[in-house]
Amino acid sequence: MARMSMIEALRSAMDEKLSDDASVLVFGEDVGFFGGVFRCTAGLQEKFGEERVFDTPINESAIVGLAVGMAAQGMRPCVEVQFADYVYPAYDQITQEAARLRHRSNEQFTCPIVVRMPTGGGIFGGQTHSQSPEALFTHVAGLKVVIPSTPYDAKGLLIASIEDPDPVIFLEPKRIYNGPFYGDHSGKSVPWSQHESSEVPEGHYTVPLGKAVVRQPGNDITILAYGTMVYVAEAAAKQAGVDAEIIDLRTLLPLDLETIRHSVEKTGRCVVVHEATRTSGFGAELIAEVQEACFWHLKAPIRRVAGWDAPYPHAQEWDYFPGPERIAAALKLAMEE
Amino acid sequence: MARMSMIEALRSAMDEKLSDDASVLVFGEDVGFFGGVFRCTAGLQEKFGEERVFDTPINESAIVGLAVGMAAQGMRPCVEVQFADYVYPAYDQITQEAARLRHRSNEQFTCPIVVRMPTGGGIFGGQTHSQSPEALFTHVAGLKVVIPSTPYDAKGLLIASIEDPDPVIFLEPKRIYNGPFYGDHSGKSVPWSQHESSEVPEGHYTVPLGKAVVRQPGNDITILAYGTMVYVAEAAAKQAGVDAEIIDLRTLLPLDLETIRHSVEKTGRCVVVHEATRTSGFGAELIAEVQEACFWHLKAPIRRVAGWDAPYPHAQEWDYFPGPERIAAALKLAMEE
Amino acid sequence: MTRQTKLNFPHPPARPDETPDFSAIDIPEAGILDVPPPELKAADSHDYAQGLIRILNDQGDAVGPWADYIADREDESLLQGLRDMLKMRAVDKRLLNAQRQGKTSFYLQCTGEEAIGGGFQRQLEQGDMNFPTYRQQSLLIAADYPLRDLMGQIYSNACDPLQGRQLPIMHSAREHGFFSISGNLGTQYVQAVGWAMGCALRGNGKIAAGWIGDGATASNDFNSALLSASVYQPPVVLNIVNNQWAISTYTGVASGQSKTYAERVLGYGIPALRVDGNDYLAVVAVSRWAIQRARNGYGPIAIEWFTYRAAPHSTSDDPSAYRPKDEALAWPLGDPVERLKTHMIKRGIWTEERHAQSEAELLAEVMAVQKEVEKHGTFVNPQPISPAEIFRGVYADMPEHLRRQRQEMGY
Amino acid sequence: MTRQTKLNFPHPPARPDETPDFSAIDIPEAGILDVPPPELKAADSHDYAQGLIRILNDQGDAVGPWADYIADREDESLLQGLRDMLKMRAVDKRLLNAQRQGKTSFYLQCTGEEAIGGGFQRQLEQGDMNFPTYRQQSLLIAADYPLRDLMGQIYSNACDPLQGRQLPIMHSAREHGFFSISGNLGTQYVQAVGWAMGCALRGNGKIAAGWIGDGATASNDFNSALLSASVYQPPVVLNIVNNQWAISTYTGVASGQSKTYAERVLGYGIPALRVDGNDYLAVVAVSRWAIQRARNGYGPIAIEWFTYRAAPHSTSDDPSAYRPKDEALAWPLGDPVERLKTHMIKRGIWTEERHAQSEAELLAEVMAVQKEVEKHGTFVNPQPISPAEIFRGVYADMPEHLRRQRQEMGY
Ligand SMILES: Cc1ncc(C[n+]2csc(CCOP(=O)(O)OP(=O)(O)O)c2C)c(N)n1
Ligand SMILES: Cc1ncc(C[n+]2csc(CCOP(=O)(O)OP(=O)(O)O)c2C)c(N)n1
Ligand SMILES: [Mg+2]
Ligand SMILES: [Mg+2]
Repeated sequence: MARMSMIEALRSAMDEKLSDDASVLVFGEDVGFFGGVFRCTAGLQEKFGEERVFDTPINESAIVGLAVGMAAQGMRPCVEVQFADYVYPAYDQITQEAARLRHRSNEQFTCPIVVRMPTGGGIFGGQTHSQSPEALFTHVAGLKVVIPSTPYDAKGLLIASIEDPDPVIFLEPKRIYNGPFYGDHSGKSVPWSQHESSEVPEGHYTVPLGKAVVRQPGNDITILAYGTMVYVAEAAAKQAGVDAEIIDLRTLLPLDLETIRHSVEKTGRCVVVHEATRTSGFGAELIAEVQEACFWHLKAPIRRVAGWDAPYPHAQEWDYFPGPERIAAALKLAMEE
Repeated sequence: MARMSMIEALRSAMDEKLSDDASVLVFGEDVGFFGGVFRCTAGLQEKFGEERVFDTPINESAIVGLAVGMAAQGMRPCVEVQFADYVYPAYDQITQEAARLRHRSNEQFTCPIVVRMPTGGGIFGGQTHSQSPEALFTHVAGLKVVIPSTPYDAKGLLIASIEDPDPVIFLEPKRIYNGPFYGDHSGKSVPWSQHESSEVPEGHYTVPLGKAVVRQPGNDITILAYGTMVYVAEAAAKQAGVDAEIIDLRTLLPLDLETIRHSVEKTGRCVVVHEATRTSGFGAELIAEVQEACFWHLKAPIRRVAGWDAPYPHAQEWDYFPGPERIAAALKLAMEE
Repeated sequence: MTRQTKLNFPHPPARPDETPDFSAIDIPEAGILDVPPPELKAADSHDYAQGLIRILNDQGDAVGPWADYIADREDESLLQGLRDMLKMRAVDKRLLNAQRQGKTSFYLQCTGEEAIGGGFQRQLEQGDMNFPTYRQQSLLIAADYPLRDLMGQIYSNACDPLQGRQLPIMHSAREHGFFSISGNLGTQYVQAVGWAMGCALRGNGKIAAGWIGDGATASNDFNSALLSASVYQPPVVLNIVNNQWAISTYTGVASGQSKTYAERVLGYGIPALRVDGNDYLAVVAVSRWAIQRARNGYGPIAIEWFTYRAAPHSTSDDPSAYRPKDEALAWPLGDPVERLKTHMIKRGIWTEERHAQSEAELLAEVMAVQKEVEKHGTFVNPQPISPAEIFRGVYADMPEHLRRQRQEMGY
Repeated sequence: MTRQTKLNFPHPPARPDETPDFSAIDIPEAGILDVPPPELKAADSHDYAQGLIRILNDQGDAVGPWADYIADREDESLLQGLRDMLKMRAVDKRLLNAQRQGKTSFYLQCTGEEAIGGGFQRQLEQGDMNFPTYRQQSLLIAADYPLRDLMGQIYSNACDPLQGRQLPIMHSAREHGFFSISGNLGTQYVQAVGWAMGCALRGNGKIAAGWIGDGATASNDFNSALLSASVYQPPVVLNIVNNQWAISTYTGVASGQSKTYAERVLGYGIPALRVDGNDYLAVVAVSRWAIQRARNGYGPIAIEWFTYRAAPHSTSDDPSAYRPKDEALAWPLGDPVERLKTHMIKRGIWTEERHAQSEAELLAEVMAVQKEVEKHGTFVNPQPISPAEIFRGVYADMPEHLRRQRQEMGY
């Protein structure tokens, strides 16, 4: 076991797969010689050569389009989009091509690609370095959508994603690349090395896709969260003084409804949190499923705490971010009803 | 008053606005000389000249990108994307540019564009001529999303959209371009001329954005629908023999929650229907809002009837389409609970 | 002294009720362009990119250096080629007919363009991969794709290799070097480059071939593809089928001020040639040269096939609304079947009689298969594929929510 | 005799710890290219697109036909230009400093590229519109954009015209001919073409100018823009700032085998010129020519400005990880300020003393405004903008759901 930041854990996953599978390739903007603007691929080109790890032109559509062609032939490209905010030029190739190739060709061709991208705000990146576009992918049949919240999961999920036979959108919550974040932006930041989940095995292991995990057991209310918001939810529960069960979804599509149902049937209350804008965010899907699956157990409406329906602002970042206060307020509201 | 099909009503709206506002432009693939593959713009180039109505190269991103630049200068482009299935190359320009320009420039620049596109299935178009991508736009702050279900509304909503100061995604349910469709594909198709809502005024009028309409009053259950599904819902209610209140949303964003709340508080039951794939579809948002707004009035879980989470198939089209049987089954289920 | 700024709107040479007019198209003589060395660079390609490589002259003779280039085993290849084209026509004819009879929802012909896919495919090796558009069924015919599979898809019946999931004409035939067609124009072009990169990385000696229409060159994937090919230099042949129309839209709307599509490609530093696509010999010669060049590691190469879409865009289209009815007849490069036939007769390896006989035989062959395939159901007489098929293959393993949906459906 | 297919991976001439090496860059002599007529066509542009228009020679003299082209009222324009560049440097210096002190989250310099935006902007008219990237602040300086506004945005305080919504450096200044910058690379390029089409349709005599970096030419919006401009021929000047780097990525990864970006443009049938971007006189001359050409209805024109990004990509970047530390000093086209200063001294309209004095004055001016603006809050000493600002301007009229959210927020 080593102590790793999430960045190191992701790098270790790619290192592992580049080592044990010659068909794995890593490419994207600035990922080659330089090792990525967040350093996730640092050292990989030097170790594996530029035929395995290389720089691309600034064309996200080409990055994914090339990956689709390679994957159809049997390679396993794990590509980086520099920020999730820049994935839109590739939206056609991801949703119409990668996601559909297996089905439309009746499995003659498949598309085992991973599209990694840093997601979410909290780094003063303004509206084009802060977005959380997960719901734009969860609506697309054929995709899997994954988002880790710990270094351990990051490595295990990324290895599982690269090994998955289908296309995976792999969202990396950049606010917690270097340490957990409990939502107090003025507080001191804690590096991963001081957090237990930074214990990461050196070799190969996987965290299965499609399985949520209960991060904190509780009896009064269920909080559904993922990525950075898992920690913010933890802080909020403490602040609100409620005995919350916090579920870290880890995979949004396919969703682990069983774990969720189990919890909500127990608690009878549920709050859903995410950073993405509220309307038609992934929270809507969670609520739709939970109210249908657990209707007779619900003691109060399911509440959403999410980014406001506006672009992510630069200066008012912390007013936009669904921090512990807003979540705590929703928890209290849900408890009172 | 004239009798118009939806196609004629849409054409009449564009004709009206091209006539009364010199800054209105109409362009897209095959929309100029030929008048569009669905003939919505037939005759407009001849009438207004090719500086106002013209053909573009096959590049949806360019169509919208040009429109953004024009609109920022004060023009009002109303552009066509040939099928909603082909809007994805323009997704970046629509969601990151058009939707955000007003906000990010603090209103120095605005973006009054309309992006028209035929949506939905039922014409044996297979997976790339049948999609319903509305939820991919309702998640985007800054956009409005409109979908008419009658010739009268089509004209009034399109005029309102062209006159709106902000970007509007205007979805045209192609299955009902020429007549209402009650979901029985083997039945005889009825032209609009035999339907009352085809009475369309010749001149200028608007149907306001953001306002739903109760298409059929009822007491037992509320059905939320839009586009083609309004008629299918009507048939389903009849088939199930329930006294359903059918709300035609008309505008999905911003949503007319008041009309919905009013109805569900009365009926206590709700079914949401759409053709788009179920997971993270717009139905999820509707359910999330309704359960929050009407929780204490709900007598049963809100049910969704939607496209399956798979690409829209060619041969099994009618197994995929959420037809009257499936909706009726959901209505009965909701009534029994 | 200021001029007025006025926008430009490209116009076709003639509209309905006007006389077809191709006088603006410069048709160079056959045989005047040489065969460049495989090292050909973009900077040295202007003659090939602006000119038109032709072998068959107006008299039906094969002339010039490109004719010599394919002089070996030519007879055999021409007999094969003519057969491919005649078979293609028979298939198109019969399937158009089936659509007219309401037996399928949709069809789309490649009339006038049969030489291109046919001649190209015959130069490929097993394991090479085409990334086609919906108008390259001639690749399938020349790859000897079983007619039963081809037609099965048109009828979306039990013979359909794709089990009804795709629109008719959107074939997928991996074993026959034919990538799954997408309805979204352009996307396949950059995928072809990715596939070719895979070939180079594996060192398997295979190549990829991208296909795109003149209209779709406007798509952004065209840029993605050319740029990526220019940067990484994989073994890919990038074909552009310029058939003058994109549904109702004249090719000038896609080309803008570019003289030719091949010229557009040169800007990326990729060499490009323009070829008479209605000249089967030219197709064979340039395809052979380009494929060999790519396979031998000289990097990407583009070919603009200059041709004319003689048929309507599809069965949903009526071209008489936007172009003169008899424009196809006026096309200065003629009809590929007629031209090859004339040449073969002149060459002494073909006769009018054999031609008529061959046409009849092929039509009979096609009709026999068609009849057999139609037994498994058509739109008029459907034998539905299981609805549960919808859920298979969305993922390798069906996730829980799809299982629930399938159950809800009753399966 | 088959060669192996091997992929190509472009490499910069030197990496950290290596000696900077620009020997592969061919620098033509100043003054050798003529001034083409405004009717210039793409086909006649190769010399301009592959060459390099330069006016200032190594001795600091202005030579050749392009020098003559701007001979009228030049002294005045040079004094202005030098002042613009010095002011730009002072601003960059002070704002970089502010970021180092933690007073703002982010900054990004344009060091080495000051001549381009400065010289170009001074040739525009009121009502013309630039569609810039984040590295064109020199356009704002030369448009006399108030420093208070410029700096207000850097500090996201009450002086920020965008009320904190945008990242510092992502300015928007409509009255100063500066379109709202997007973080998404490339998108503005096709919008510029759309704006220019609007100008033509209104016949208002205005033009648009698109700006893009060498790296971002790879984006698909570059294709959208060039194609649309080629088709519709609106009055637009399409600028490409080739500063050799895109963050850590060498320009060869964006150019592929294209010799120059200007050559890429020619493929679209749009004429293009390549210009020494560190030569203020060349910038003025070519900008004036191109802008006039566009305004006079000769259609789109592209300019590749050949320069070097002397600064790090941004305050988040450390270029010593991917290029030699002293590469900027080795750049064969020198520093734009130094070159113009040398020329002006030689010309007798400038002295070392006046230069030093001017630098000091401008720095003082900038610092004075900075001090004033900082009073309204910095990151170290925040004076928050109202959170309710988040909801204003999402739509013209605030819809109900945003009203509810604002309420939930407590406003
Ligand atoms: C992205 C996208 N936009 C629009 C369409 C609709 N469409 C189908 S075919 C076609 C014309 C294509 O013309 P061209 O590329 O010249 O091919 P051809 O039909 O002539 O073979 C259009 C616009 C599409 N399929 N995909
Ligand atoms: C669509 C998109 N992809 C990626 C990025 C991230 N990014 C920001 S700047 C940059 C490099 C741009 O280089 P270039 O165009 O040469 O401009 P320069 O910084 O040299 O002025 C990249 C990759 C982005 N902003 N947008
Ligand atoms: Mg065509
Ligand atoms: Mg650059």
